Amino acid sequence: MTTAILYALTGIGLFSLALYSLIVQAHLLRKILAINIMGSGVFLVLIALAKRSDEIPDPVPHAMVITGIVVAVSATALALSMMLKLNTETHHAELPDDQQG
Amino acid sequence: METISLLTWSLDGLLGLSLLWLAWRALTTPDLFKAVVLFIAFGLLITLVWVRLDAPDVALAEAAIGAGLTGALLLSALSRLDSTNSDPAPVNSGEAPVNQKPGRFESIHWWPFLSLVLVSAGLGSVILSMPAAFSGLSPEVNAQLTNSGVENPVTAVLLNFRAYDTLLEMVVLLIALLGVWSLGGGVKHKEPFPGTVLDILTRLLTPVLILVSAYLLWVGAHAPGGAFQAGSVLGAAGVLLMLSGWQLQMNIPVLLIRLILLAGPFAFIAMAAITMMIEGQLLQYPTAHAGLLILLLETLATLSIGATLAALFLGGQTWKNDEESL
Amino acid sequence: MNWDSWIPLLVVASSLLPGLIIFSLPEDKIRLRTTLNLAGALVKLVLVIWMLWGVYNGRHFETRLPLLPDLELVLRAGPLSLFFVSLSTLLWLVTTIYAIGYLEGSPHRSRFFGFFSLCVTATVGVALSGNLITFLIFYELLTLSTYPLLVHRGTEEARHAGKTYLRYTIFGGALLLLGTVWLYSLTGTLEFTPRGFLNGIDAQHYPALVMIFILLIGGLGVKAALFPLHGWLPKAMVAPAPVSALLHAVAVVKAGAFGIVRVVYDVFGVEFAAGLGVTTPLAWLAAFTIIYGSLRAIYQDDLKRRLAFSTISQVSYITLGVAIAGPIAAIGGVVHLVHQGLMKITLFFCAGNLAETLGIHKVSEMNGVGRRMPWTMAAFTVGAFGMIGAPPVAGFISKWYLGLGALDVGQGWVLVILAGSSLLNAIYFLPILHAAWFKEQQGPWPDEHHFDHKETAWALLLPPVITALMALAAGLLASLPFSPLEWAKLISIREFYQP
Amino acid sequence: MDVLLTSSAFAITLILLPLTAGMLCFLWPAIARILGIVTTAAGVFAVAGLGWQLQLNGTFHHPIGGWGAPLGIDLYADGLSLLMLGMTALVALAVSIYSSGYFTSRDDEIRFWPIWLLLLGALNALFLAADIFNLYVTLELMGLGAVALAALSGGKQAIAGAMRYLLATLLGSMCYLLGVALLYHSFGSVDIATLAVRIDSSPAVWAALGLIIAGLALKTALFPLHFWLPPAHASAPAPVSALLSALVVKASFYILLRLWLSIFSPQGVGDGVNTLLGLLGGIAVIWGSVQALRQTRLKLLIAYSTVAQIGYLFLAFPLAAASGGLAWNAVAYLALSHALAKAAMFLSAGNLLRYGGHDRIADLDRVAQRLPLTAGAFALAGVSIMGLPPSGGFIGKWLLLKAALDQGNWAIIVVLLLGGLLAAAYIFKVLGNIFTQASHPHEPSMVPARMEWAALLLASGAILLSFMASPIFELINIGDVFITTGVKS
Repeated sequence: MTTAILYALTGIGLFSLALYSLIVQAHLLRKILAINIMGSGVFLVLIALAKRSDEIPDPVPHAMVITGIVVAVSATALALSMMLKLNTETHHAELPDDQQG
Repeated sequence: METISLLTWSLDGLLGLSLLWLAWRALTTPDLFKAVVLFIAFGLLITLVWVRLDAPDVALAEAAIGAGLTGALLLSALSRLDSTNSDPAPVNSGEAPVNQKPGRFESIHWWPFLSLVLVSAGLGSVILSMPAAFSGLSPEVNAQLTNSGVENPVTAVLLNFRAYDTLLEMVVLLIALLGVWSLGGGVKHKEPFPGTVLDILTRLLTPVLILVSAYLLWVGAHAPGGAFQAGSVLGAAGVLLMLSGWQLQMNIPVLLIRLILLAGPFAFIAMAAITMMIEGQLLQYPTAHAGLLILLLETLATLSIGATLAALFLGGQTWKNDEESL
Repeated sequence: MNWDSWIPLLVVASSLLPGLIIFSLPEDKIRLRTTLNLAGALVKLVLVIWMLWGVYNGRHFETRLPLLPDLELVLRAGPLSLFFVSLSTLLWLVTTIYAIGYLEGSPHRSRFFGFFSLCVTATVGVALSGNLITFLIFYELLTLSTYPLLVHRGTEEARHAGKTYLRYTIFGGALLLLGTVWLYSLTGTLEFTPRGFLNGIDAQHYPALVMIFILLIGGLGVKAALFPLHGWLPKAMVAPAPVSALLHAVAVVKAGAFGIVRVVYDVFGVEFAAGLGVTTPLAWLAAFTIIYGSLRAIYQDDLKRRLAFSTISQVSYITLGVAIAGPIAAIGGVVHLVHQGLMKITLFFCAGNLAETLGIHKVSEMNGVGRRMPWTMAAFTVGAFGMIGAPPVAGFISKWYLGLGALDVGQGWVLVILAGSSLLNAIYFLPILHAAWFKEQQGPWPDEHHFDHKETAWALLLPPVITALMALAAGLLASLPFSPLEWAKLISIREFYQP
Repeated sequence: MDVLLTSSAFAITLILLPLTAGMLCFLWPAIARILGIVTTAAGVFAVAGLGWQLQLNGTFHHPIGGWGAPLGIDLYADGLSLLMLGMTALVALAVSIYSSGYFTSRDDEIRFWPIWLLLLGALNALFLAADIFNLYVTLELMGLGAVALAALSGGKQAIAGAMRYLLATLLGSMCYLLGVALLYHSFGSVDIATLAVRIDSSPAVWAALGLIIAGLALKTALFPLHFWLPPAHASAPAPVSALLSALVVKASFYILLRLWLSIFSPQGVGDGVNTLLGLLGGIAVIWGSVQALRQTRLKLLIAYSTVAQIGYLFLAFPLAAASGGLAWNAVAYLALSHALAKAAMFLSAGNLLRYGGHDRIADLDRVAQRLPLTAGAFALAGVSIMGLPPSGGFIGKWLLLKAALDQGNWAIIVVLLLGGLLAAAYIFKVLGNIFTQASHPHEPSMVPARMEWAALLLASGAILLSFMASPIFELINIGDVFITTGVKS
C-alpha cells in the first residue's frame, strides 16, 4: 500500500461521499460544498497516481489540477451568486421541488 | 517500491482518514456556518496532502484559491443568505426537515448510499489494479524542458506545452465573472466600519501581499509558483481591502477595470494569433525568448486573475450597472 | 443532358413555383394570384401534352436527382404515370377556375391557393415517381399539403376533421415507410419495373414479402379509402367545395388507388402477387368496400357525405380491377381511374354550386332545384348516370371491362358485386334526380343568391358542364386513339404481354 | 506562404474570433449587436473554407505550440467535426440575427452578447479538440456559459432551472474528469489518437468508460438523467433555449461519440454498453414524446421533444456494430437536422411568446394569419422533427430504419415508428391550434421581421437537408471516422 494508492483511495472516498450528499442534501450551499469536495477528490486521485514512482512526480497532472482548481472556483462563484439570486427571489435556499424535503 | 516506514505510513493514514472525516462532518452538520468552517479546514488539510505528494505548485494554488478564496466566497454568501432560514432548521412548514435532524443513521437514504458504496468499492479495486510503476509524461517533459523557456516543469506544462488549456481557462474565469454579473443586483454588500485593528492590519498587509504575489510570479519560472498562485494572492489582497470597507470599485474608472479583467485572456489570444502568424503554429514561442514571452503572459494573467477573483468575491453588486455611460 | 430529361422536373415545378410565390402574395393581389394560378396550370398542361406526344413516339422522359448515397429521386413519364398526370393536370385547371369563383371575397386566399398548388405538385409527383422512395416522399407531401386545406375555415369542426384525417394518414404513412424500407433492405432496389422486380427473390423471403404487401397496401389503403381505413373521408367533407372536389375526388383518393396499382404492377408484378396469394383477399376487401360504401351512402341526408361514401365505393373498383389479376380487368380498373375522376368531380362541383348559390346542403332540400338551376342539374344527372353505369357515360365502360375481365379469369362472383353495386348506386342517386327534376319546390331556398339572369356565376357553372361533357366524351368516343380506354389498353398490354 | 487559406488558419479563426469578439462586446457594449452578427457570419465562411480544405487534403491536424501529441495538445478536424462546426455556424448565425431583434433593452444586450460569443468560441474549440483534458476545459467553459445564459431572464423558474442545470453539468464534468484521470494514469496520455493506439481492455478502461459515459449522458440529458433539461430550456429566453437544445446538448453527445468511435469501440470494450445505451435511447424517445404530448405550454413541449430526439441519437449504438457506417451516418444526419429544426422551433415559439404574451398551446390565437412566417417555420421544423419527407429528419429516420431492418432489430423499428407517430401527435396538436380561433382574442404586439425570417430560414434549411444527403455524407466521411473496424493511427 504505497502512499500514492492510499491517497488515491481517499480521493475515491471523497468523490463518493460528496456524490452521496449532493444527491441527498436539499440546501443549495451544501450541494455547492459537495461539488467542491468532489472536485478535490478527483484532483486527489489525479495527483496521487502521479506519485507512484519515487523519482520526481509527473508535472502534467499537477498542471491539470491547477487548471481544475481555477475552474472549480469560478464554478463555485457562479453557483453561489445563483443561489443568492434564487434566495432573493424565493426566500428559500433550496430548489423548488426539494423544498418539502 | 519505497520502503514504507511505520512513521510515514501512519502520517499518511492519519491525513487520509481525517480528510474523509472532515468532509463527512462538513457535509452533514446541521449548522451551515460550522459546515463552511469545516470546509475551510478541509481545504487546508488537503494543502498538506499536496505537499506530502510532492506537488508544491498545487499546494500553493490550493491554499490561496481552494481554501482561502472559496472559503471567503462561501462565508460572504452565507452572510447574505436570507436571514429567515440561514439557521439550521428552516421554519417553513413546521415539520422538522428530514436531513436536518442530528440523528446519525435513520436520516441516511439507503438506496443512494448502497449504490455509492458499490461505486466506490469498484473504483477502489480499479485503482488497486493499476500498474504500480508509472512514469506518465515526465520523461517527455524533462526532455523538452530546456527549450520551453522555464525551469519549473509545472509552469512549463501550464504555459508552454499545454498553453492552449490555460488560454481556455482564462476565458472560463471571464465567463464565470460575466455570469455572476449577469445575475445582476444581489444583496448590497453592507460593510460596517471595519474597526481600527482590521484597518491598520489591512494597511500593513496589502503591500506585503502585493510583494508576495510579485515574488511568486517571478519565482514561478524556476520554482513552485506562477501566474495562478500570484493572481490568487493578489485577489486575496483585493478581498481584504474590500472587507475592510475600501470602496475599490467606486473610484477606479470602469473601462480600466474591464481592461484589467480582459488583460490575461486578451494577452493569450494576441500571443496565439501572433505566434500563429510568425511560426505557423498556434502558441509556438520562438525558443530564443520563450521565457520572456511566458513572463509577459504571466504578469498580465496575474493582473486579470487577481481582479477577476476580487470581482467574483464582490459578486452581486456589479460595477457595470451603476454606470451606463458606455 | 438533353432537354427530355428535364421535362418531368419542370412539370412538378410548374405548380411548385407559382405556389411558393402565391404564399408570399398579400391578400389583395387578386389579379396577380389568378394569373399565376392559371399560368401554372396552362404551362403544366402544355408540358404534359408534349410528353404525351413524345411517349407516343417512343421518346423517353426521365429525371434522376441524387437523394441518398445509393437511392435517387426519379421522375419518369411512363404510360401509367402519364395517364394519371394528364387527369390531374386537366382537372387542376378546371378546379382552379372553379375555386377562384367559389372563394370570391372569402379571407386567406393566398394561403389557400399556395397550399392548393403544393397539393397538386404532390399529386403530380406521386404520378411521375419512378421508384418507391420518390413515391413515398410525394405521398407524405400530399398529406402535409392537404391538411391546411382541410382546416382552412378555422372552425372547431374543421380542426376536428383535420385531426381524424391526420390520425389515419400519418398512421398509413408509417406503415408505408416500414414496408418500403423493409422491401429495400430485402431487394436493394426500389425502381418501378414493368411486371415487378421481385421475381429473383428466393423463396425463404416469401412470408416477409407477404407482410410487406400488407404493410404497403395498408399504407396506401388509407388514402384509397379501403374498408377499415376509410373513416376520415366523410368527415373531410367539412372542407370548402373545391377542396373536396379536387382532393377527395381526384388527388388524395386517386393517389392511394394509383399507389395500389403501382405496387401490384410495378413492384410485385401481378403474376408474382397472384402467386403469393395476396391478390384474392385484396379483391374481397375491395368488393366489400364497394358494397359497404354504397350501403352507407343510401342513408346520408347530407349531399356531400353521400357523395363521399359513393367515392369510397367507386375507388374500390380500381382496386378490384387490379386485384382480379386479369389483363382485361386491369383495363377496366385503370380506366376507371380517369372515369371516376371525371364523374365524381362533376358531382362535387354541382354540390358546391347548390351550396354556394342556394345554400342547399341536404338531399331533402333539393326538391325542384332542376328548374332553378337547369345546367348544374343536367351536369349532375350526367355524373349520376355515369356512376350508376348507364351506357353513354364513361362509368359504363369501366364496369363493362371489369365484368369481362372477371369472367375471363373465371371470377364469376365479381359480376354479382358489379350488378349489386350498380343497383345500390341507382338507389341513392335516382331519388336525388327525381326530387330535383319532378318534385315541386316547397318554400324558398335556404340562402339564395341572384346572379342577374344567369343561374350562378359563370366560373361556378362552366367547370361542372365541361367535366360532364368530358365524362360523356370518354364514354362515347372511347375508341379514339387518345381516349382513356385506349391508353389503359396500352398500359395493360405493357403489364401483361411484354416479353 | 499564403497562411490565410490553409485549413489551420480557418480552424484557428473559428476558435479565436468568437473569443475576441466576446471580449470586445464586453469592452464596448454599444457595438455588441453588429459585432455578434459579423462574427457569426465570418464563422460560416470559415467553416466553408475549412470544409473546402478538408476536401482537398484530408483531415486537418495542428499540433499546438509545435510539441506534438502526447506532450502538447493537438487540434484535429475530420468529417464529423466539420459537420458539427457547420451545424454550430448555421444555428449561431440565425440565433445572432434573431437576438439582435429579441434583446432590445441595453441591459439585456450587455449581458447576452459577451457570454454568447464566448460560448460560441467554446463550442468551436470543443469540436476541434483532440485531447480529452482539453475537452474537459471546453466542456466546462460551455457549461458555465450555457448556465449563465439560461438564467438570463431572471424569473423564479429561470433561476431554479439554471441552478439545477449548473449542478447537473458540474456533476457530469466531475465524473468525466475522473474518467480522464483513470485513462491518463493507465496509458500516460490524454491525446485521443495516442490513446486509441495504446488502449487495452483493463479494468481501468472499463471504469473510465462507465464514468465518461455517465458524465456525458448526464450532460446530454439521456433518459434517466434528463430531469434538468425541460425546466432549464423552457424558462430560458427563446434564442438561448434554441442554442441550448440545438448545440450545447449536441456538444457533449459529440464527445461521447468521438471517444466511443476512436477509443472504446475498436477494442470491443463496450459491447454490453451498446445495448444499455440503445435501451435508454428507446425509453427516452417514448417517454419524451409522451411527456411532450401532455404539456400545455409550447416551450415545455419543445423541451420534452428535445429529450425524445436525443433518444433517437442513442438508438444507433446497438445498430452500429454490424451496420458499418450506416447507423453513424444516420446519427450525424439526425443531429444536424434536429439542430436546425429544433432551433427554428424555439425561435418561432419565442415569436409566438413575444406576439401573444403567453405560450399556452390552447390559446394560440389564429396565428397562421397574423404571423404566417412563424407558423410556416414551426410547421416546416415540425415536419423534420416528425421525420416526414421531405426533410432531413426523414433521411436520418430512413437510414436508421434500414440499419435496424438489416439486423432484424424489431425493438428499435417499433420505437422509431412509435416515436414518429407520437411526434406527429404533439406537433399537430400545436399546428391544429395555430389555425383555429382562441377562446379570447387579445391585443398582440408586433414581432420584428428579422426574428420571423431567422426562424423560417432555419426551418427551410432542415427541409432542404433532405435533398443534400449524398454531398453531406461525402463530407462526413472525410477521415473515415465511422469505419470502426481497423484501429486508425
